[in-house]
Amino acid sequence: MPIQEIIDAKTAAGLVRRGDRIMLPSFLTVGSAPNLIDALVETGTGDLHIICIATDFADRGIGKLVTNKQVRSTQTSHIGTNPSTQEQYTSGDLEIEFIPQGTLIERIRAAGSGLGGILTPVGIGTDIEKGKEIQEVDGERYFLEKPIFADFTFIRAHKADKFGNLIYSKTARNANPVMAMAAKITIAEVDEIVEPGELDPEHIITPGIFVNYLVLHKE
Amino acid sequence: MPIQEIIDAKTAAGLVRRGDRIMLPSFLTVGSAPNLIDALVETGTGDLHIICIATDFADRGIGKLVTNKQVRSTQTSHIGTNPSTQEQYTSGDLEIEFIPQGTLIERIRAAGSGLGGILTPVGIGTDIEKGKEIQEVDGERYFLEKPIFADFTFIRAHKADKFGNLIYSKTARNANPVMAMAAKITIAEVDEIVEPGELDPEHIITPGIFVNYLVLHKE
Amino acid sequence: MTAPDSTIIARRIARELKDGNVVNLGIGMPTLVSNFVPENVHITIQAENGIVGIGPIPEEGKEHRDLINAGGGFITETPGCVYTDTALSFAIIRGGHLDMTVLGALQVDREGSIANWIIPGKFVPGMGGAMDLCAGAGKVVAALKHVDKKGNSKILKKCTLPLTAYRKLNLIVTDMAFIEVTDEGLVLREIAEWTTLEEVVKCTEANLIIPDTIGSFS
Amino acid sequence: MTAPDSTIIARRIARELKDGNVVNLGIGMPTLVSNFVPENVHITIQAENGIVGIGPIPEEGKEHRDLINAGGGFITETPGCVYTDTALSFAIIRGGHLDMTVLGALQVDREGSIANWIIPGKFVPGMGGAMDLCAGAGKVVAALKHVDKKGNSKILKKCTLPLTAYRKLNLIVTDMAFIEVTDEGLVLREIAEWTTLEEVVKCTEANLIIPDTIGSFS
Repeated sequence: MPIQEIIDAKTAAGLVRRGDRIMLPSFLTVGSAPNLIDALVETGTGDLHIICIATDFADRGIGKLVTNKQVRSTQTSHIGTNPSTQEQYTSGDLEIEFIPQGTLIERIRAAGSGLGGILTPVGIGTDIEKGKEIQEVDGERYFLEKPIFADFTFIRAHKADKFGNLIYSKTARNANPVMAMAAKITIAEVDEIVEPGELDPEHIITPGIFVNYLVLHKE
Repeated sequence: MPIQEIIDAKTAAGLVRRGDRIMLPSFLTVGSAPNLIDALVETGTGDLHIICIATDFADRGIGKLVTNKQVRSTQTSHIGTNPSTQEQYTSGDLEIEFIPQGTLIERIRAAGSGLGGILTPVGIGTDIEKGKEIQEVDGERYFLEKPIFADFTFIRAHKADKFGNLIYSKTARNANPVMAMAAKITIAEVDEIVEPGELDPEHIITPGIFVNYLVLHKE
Repeated sequence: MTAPDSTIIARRIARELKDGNVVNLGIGMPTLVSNFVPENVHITIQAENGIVGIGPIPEEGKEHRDLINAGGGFITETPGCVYTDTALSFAIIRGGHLDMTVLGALQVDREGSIANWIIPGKFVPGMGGAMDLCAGAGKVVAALKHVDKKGNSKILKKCTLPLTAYRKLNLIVTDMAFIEVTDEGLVLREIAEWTTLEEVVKCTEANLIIPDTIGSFS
Repeated sequence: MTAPDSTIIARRIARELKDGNVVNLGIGMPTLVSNFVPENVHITIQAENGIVGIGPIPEEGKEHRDLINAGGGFITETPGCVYTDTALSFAIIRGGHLDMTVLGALQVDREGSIANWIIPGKFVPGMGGAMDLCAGAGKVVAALKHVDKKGNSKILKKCTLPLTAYRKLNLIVTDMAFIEVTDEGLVLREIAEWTTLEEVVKCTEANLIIPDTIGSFS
């Protein structure tokens, strides 16, 4: 495996272009990459499409990008904790595709795994059927859900080795391992970078082959 | 979590009924559950349907069941190392559905994950198109592949805690974690059973909620 | 008698738990169920953000910034707990590996449908993992007050809010009644001690099937 | 000149590897490619049974029963290697995360199709992971002898055996030629030193596009 380039958060955020699609793993800020998000807020790069479980809080986590009006649209499962997202959605400044959390992660996994889509029963019989492709298999109705790809994923991991192999911390793992697979460029913000071989190969969650850059987290 | 019942291999194999569908994780015997397979050979229970990556060797691993004529049919990706399977297939005594290995594991994962199916591009344009359901999405053709369920999975893990949480050994992990999710009854043959809490929660690969019985491996 | 506090709902639901059950408890009132698990019953609590085996709320000062439940509250590990990523977490949920989920609700109805994710034009939080939980859990339990602040029934003939799940409920537990959802309709199994059959029927918009024997809970 | 041993194929393919590449090497001849990786080029070898970062064959007596490659041969770990389950392994393969795969072949053809999993009525091993590898890898390389034992070309106008993959090949490397598969057809890029253009053309059933400049390899 190649030794990963270690860059700073500012350089990493500078790679993002206006209009890019970014996956931001985070669950109410836990598992989000704070230095990378702050650096992206700093750039002011706008018109972004973000893919996330939830938009966190108005002043913390992913929500900072929303509050800073850098987000044009999002695919997410929850915005209830972020009044900033609610306002922009209500005013029509922010487009939202609401996706059940499990369906969202499977669509991302499909992208990273080379699948053309998945069939899921979640939400059948509800309003989310509107405008959706429905497929009947053996008498049961399913949504045919397509993959979700991104230009970037900002990962938050605990440790990396120099090859970019990653381990996480507790529930900060959440969507990180799956989102790491589905972007053109995956950048991981980590607490510590160790030599290859220092992480037990049985314990590594994300193989470094999914990772493109490492950023060392600063408090 | 409930403390798992620890049973012996003979009792475990005795749960299997004629005609049952059994998932047998194994890659050329690595990651197969030898005590459980031997015990199942001992019972002579026949007319089985087995779901496996490959049928291993005529006298080792999954192949023992084939050689002992207990297998009516199989869904597998490879039989090239087992002349016994080849013979019974040629003579018509054994039905085989050949499935690309990656498609096989995704179909099993779909079963364990509550998905109605997956779309995969693997094998499009080849003879495996025959009789298969093909779905076009955004101009690309995919197989619509349905979930594969089983009555039993025989897991081979390294260690379990008393709740049935499992860790594996090197490439003996292979199909075990996914097959563990897709059977009504999952039985794990393990080298060692430790107290809950002795396995690091960050390192556990298979949560015990997928496991129904533990069997202590004997050399 | 006056209405008890809403822990009556959590207490009654807790009695439905069986030893060994794996459950997911929604945000708010459902979370309280874990406080009333009967003695000798050991359950495993899963949360959709990626843990199987949630322990109690940590002592003050002992919180770990990376250890929360799906409501964002700090939690602790139990011995034998497991961390999972979101994909495995929802494989567990959607794949039928939970024995029970308990969800708060804005409305439920006689068909066993539930609405709890959106009040159009007013509040649009999103469904989070609620649709997945309803689709996959072995037993889906709605936990809610029987009537809203104006005294209107939340147990309707047909939900008026957009659904979270269509015909997925197994049980409806309120501060007034314990109701089973069956193919025939809603069966009133138990009445809270503080109220009466007459009151329950009056406060329920949906038709209730009233069996000969009705239990009580408190 | 007489034909060299088949390591000529592995040697030539190895020169296609770039520093940092992640590759999957099929059973048999393709496995040998790892013996000829150029200096200063570090590659990662993945195997479909669940390892990223395969090391060399272990010394005798140092084999670990649980550590094999997809051909069943004992291998070793490299520092920084990772174990994966089969689902993640094939997510890597099918999801486009491999830079290259090298596969043995019974036949290849001018459309870039490959046949290597079945000889109907004779040998039916099954496709294993070969179809997945062809569908997903960045560069798909067929490694095979140019002609069979009877001298018949294996580089055909159209494969006669059931396909492993339809139009997925990028390169065809034989003991006689290095051929690029393009939308226009098969382009002869290099000829093995021991043979001649005339011989290569004679031994190739498929039409070859012959550019002005052709390299050589040995």
